[in-house]
Amino acid sequence: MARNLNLSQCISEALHLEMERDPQVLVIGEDVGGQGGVFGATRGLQKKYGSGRVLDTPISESAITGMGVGLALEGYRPVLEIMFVDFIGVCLDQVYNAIAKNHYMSGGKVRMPIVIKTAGGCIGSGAQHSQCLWGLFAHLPGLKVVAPSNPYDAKGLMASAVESDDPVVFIEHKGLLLKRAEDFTFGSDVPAERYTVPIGKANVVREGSDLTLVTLSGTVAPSVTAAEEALKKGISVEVIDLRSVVPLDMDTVAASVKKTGKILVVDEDYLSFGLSAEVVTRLLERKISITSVKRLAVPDVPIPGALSLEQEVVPNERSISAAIAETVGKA
Amino acid sequence: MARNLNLSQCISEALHLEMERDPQVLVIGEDVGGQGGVFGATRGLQKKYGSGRVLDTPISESAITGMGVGLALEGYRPVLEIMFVDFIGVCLDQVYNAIAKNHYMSGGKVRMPIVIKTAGGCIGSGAQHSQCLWGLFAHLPGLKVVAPSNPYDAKGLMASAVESDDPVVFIEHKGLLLKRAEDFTFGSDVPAERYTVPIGKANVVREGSDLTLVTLSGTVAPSVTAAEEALKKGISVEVIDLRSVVPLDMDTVAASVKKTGKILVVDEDYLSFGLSAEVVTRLLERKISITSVKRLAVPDVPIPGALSLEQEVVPNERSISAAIAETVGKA
Amino acid sequence: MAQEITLKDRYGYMLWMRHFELACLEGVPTREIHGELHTGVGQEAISAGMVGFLSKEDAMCSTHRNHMHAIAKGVDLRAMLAEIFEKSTGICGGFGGHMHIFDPSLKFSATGIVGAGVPVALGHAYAARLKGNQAVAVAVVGDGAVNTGAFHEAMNMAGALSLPLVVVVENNEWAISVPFSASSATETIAERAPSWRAHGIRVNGLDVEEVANAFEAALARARSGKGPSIIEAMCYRFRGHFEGDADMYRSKEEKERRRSEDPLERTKETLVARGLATLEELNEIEKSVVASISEMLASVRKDPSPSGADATRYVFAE
Amino acid sequence: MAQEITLKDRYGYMLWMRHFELACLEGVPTREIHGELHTGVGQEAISAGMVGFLSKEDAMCSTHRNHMHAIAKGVDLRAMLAEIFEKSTGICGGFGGHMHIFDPSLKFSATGIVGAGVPVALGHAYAARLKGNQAVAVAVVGDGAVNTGAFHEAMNMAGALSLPLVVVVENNEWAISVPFSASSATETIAERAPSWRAHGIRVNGLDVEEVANAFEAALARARSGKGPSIIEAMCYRFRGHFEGDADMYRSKEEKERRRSEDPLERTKETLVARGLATLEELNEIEKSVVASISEMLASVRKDPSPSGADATRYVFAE
Ligand SMILES: Cc1ncc(C[n+]2csc(CCOP(=O)(O)OP(=O)(O)O)c2C)c(N)n1
Ligand SMILES: Cc1ncc(C[n+]2csc(CCOP(=O)(O)OP(=O)(O)O)c2C)c(N)n1
Ligand SMILES: [Mg+2]
Ligand SMILES: [Mg+2]
Repeated sequence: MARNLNLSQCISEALHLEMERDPQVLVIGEDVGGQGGVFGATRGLQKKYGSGRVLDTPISESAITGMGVGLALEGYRPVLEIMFVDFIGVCLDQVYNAIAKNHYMSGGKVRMPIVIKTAGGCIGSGAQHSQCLWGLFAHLPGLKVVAPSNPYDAKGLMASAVESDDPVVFIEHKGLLLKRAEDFTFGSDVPAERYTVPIGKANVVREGSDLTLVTLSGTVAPSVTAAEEALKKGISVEVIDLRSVVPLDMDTVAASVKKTGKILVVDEDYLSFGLSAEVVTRLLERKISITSVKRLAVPDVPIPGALSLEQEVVPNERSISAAIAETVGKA
Repeated sequence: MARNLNLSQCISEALHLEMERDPQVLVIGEDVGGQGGVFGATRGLQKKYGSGRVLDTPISESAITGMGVGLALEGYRPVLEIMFVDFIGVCLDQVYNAIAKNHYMSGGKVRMPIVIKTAGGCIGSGAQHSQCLWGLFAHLPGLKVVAPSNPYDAKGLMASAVESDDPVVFIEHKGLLLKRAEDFTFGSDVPAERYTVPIGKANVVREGSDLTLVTLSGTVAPSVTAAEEALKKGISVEVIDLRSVVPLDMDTVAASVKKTGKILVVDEDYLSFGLSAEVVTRLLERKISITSVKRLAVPDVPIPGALSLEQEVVPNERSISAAIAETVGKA
Repeated sequence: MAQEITLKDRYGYMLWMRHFELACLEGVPTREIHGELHTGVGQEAISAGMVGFLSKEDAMCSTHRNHMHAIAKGVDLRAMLAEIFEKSTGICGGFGGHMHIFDPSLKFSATGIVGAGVPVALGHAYAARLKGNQAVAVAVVGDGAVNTGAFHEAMNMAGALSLPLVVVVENNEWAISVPFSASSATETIAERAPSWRAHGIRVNGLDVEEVANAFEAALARARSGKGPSIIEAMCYRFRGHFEGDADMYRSKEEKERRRSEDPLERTKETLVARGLATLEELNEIEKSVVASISEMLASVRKDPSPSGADATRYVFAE
Repeated sequence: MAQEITLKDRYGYMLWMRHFELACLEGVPTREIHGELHTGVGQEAISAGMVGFLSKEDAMCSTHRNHMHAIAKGVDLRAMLAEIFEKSTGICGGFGGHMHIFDPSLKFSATGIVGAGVPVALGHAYAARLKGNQAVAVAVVGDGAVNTGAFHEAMNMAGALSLPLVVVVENNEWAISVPFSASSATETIAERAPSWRAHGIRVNGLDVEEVANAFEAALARARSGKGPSIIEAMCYRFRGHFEGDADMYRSKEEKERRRSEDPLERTKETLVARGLATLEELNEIEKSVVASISEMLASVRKDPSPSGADATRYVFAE
């Protein structure tokens, strides 16, 4: 049976199912228990599974992530919540020097089946509360990096993340977390039972022949809308939702660009040294011929406070439409 | 008068000159005072300028970087030492959420003339003591990112970093810090007086016509040697030392690739979502035609402990030579 | 300086603070403020207790809940209101937003990262040492911030170097939904002070005089080279953590009971009881504050939004 | 368990520890060990004092200076030596190196990031709570680690949840070149314990019995649900911070004086003075330890290096 669910409901449902399935699954973080998460994405878990398995912590992210390491070494599968991805700077050490590397440093002896669950993306609130940062995690070896665009995927990807023996950074877009179920144009029909969406497999959300638009997370929906608009102008846009930055499903992207010859990467993260250049370069390494390339991302500036400034730098339907037109040479 | 100096002597000389020139310059970090730095790169400073301006701190990187912010707000120009760049994970928050953004968030009202001085690169010691991470900083807006390849540049770039009104992450390669003056094949003739090397201007270390090899820091010297070897096989390699990752001097790179048509990026940092893809993509965006592209970097694995493993993943003369041959199609 | 500030003055500041916050609330349903908004309603006595002791040379580092601290430091209200309402006339030109109030002329700054302001204050305190002046650095934080690593690192260095750092902890007993009692190893924050060679005191943060006295003493200690202090001021946040917070983690009973202990009412009663003012007089003051702020808000609302064309400025200074 | 370990046994462990470190030193000039090497020579009494109290269920999280802690926990010496000598037979197949000794079967791990092991130990301690068993998590750190944010965050949570965490601080009075006295706000580390609702005790870390007694008491406290402890064991690092450290920050006089207080000599004298062993007997034990380790080293040296082809394995489990 499929129901109309929003993203936070899906995340919490996935966690319920994982905690039920596997007693080793724990949820640890600020406000995840009594409150059920500041976005409600862990609602009901503490009531059902107790305050041992669903632990509200002090504001101590180094302790949260570090204890995740110890718990993983004890055979648990901790889901660690860092409320906003912006706060990762206080505890990145445990994430990239321990969680990401312990499997390797131990010569495969230990595993770190840890989910770093966090909220990213811009919904206002300025430079320290609006970042995506998946490009940062992706640069650091040993981490899988997932960012779903819709409730269906969120539930299935979270199930995959929790059952993965690898560390997964799971970035939920705040805008999507706050979006009502009925406002999702795709992926809000969600089965009640457990299912998985594999990590590393992109989703062709919309087929097209003139241009490949690669994106993920919060910019998938506006990209689809922009693609619909573009069609009215005779431009057929294929929209690919990457679902994860690591692994990066270049097979799907390459197949599309082979067809269209044109690539536009729409990325709500910072432009440089991130996702967009990696996608483009891997296409080149695969010797895919590209006739037009464009990147639309936050232009290497912090996210400003005022809406009038924010709209200028964060990709949205308007700027995506403009970028589509530019990429196909109809700007 | 030019003397034969090694890299750590040049750094400390630059800091001596800056501290003399500007009483607002401070040096703060672990072991920078009494010991003069674990690599000697701050030697003599505390003796000359006192323990007020050259402060030995506890192992408290969040305090070090945070106090740098406060000191910058008071009009000082702090040089903050994070002993190894690998340790940045414990204090990245202050670096990217405050130091990098305060100028922007304040609407230009405050400046953050801070140097984050740190050692990077591999000289053994495994996954937590061998990283470069310039790709990580470069992804985060508001930071300049510098990594010199030789004593002359180190001295001039440090002077520029200290006098810059922007935050600069200054990454000294450990291998270079330990290299003897006489072992440098270029850049060890160093004037005694103060001079600057501008941040953002790449250096064509060696001219060539068949292939553009772009690199920086510790891999410049082996690249030059590999280029010399390649010439014996009739391959003429132009070697560009970027000197800084942000700003990225694409004018110099583009001019070269226009000539050679082939690009090889050699990067001791991790391969993906970093420097190499950014260089390649910016060339494409400039519509430079590229007939061959290759990236040689740490293949998205942590740096292993044993030398036999390390040599496999960290670019060296042998692997650079192989990459050159591959890029020109003579592998 | 402090002598000039009477209890009635402090009550006046509390009124400004309360009504400033209420003015901000108006921007939420209208989406004039499109991001999070954290107000300090109910915690006015702490900020009002800090008024009058600090000069321009003294620094203050604040938090996500910073408006009232900024008022205490003397930050221009209109420029701050304009920043919060996302106007180009804002104190940061609209680039910062409500969590990022910067006034370098007053050495006031704020951060949205819990705990991150304390090391910044440490830097100011170290600057005072270098300059050899009498300046003090004040960090204001919530109870939740005490459990961050940054707090410990900064306090330890301040203690080791005996720096002029005063940390005012607004202990409103909650860090979002997590109660203080569940997150602190100790029953009070003040008792932790000796582990950083600091002086620690817990005060009633609803009592503006108690706060003022503790603050004055801590500043004197700092200025005389005796090192850091922690003032733990007990209080209660009257509203949700941010506007829009359903605030289900605090019982209705608790909220009603605690909100009934209003620091403004308390101060008013004291003033009247001591014969320092009449009720009418105080109501008149309130009326005039309300009128001024409402005028200020109306004027701010007419200001332009920042121009999108400027959005890529100020990344680098050069 | 502890009852079975005699002082003579502990002396034997100290010998194994000392000579293990000396064997490691042999790999430095030969470049068999091509990175940094940190040894614990001079600090043996602390690790030897921990021997015998821990089961496989108890965890230990260690540091850059971890060899002797690993020996105390029972990690296989040969596999550890092979790891340090960068051999494929190493306990981590050569992937870790000397700062990254992992033995999951004994719940032993180490990190090269100062302070970072304490939150990991917190996780083990929380696992004990979840499992409801009697396990304890031990974190061993240096004096420098106490000033890191990670230490504070982990200790606070351990205190707040009353978890079975025992932190052994090897206070050798130096963090590389920075003296403990200049970096700590308090004169001792032990006195800070109450601020995390922990028990704190300072012991003479050259006295293996004093360490053993304190450790046993702290474990009992932890196992009975009374919460965390900090044991501050005073000691001195006999060699440079790492091999190659010029170690000019410590005066020659200091180094000579402190090195003359050798915990091995001390224990030996006690054993003889108490009539628990003769000098000859103890010298015989030492000879046999030296022979065993030298044999082990010779054998390890014949092991192969890891194959470069494997260098890209183990990034992901799947
Ligand atoms: C490092 C960090 N972790 C988490 C958050 C999210 N957050 C913002 S405010 C807050 C609660 C702060 O509690 P407290 O310090 O008591 O201040 P109060 O809100 O009660 O005034 C949290 C968890 C953050 N901003 N920074
Ligand atoms: C977070 C961090 N900062 C700095 C370092 C560099 N470093 C390695 S060991 C060390 C000194 C440690 O001192 P202490 O904790 O007293 O241990 P000891 O070496 O004396 O045994 C430092 C500064 C590090 N590894 N991690
Ligand atoms: Mg609070
Ligand atoms: Mg030490």
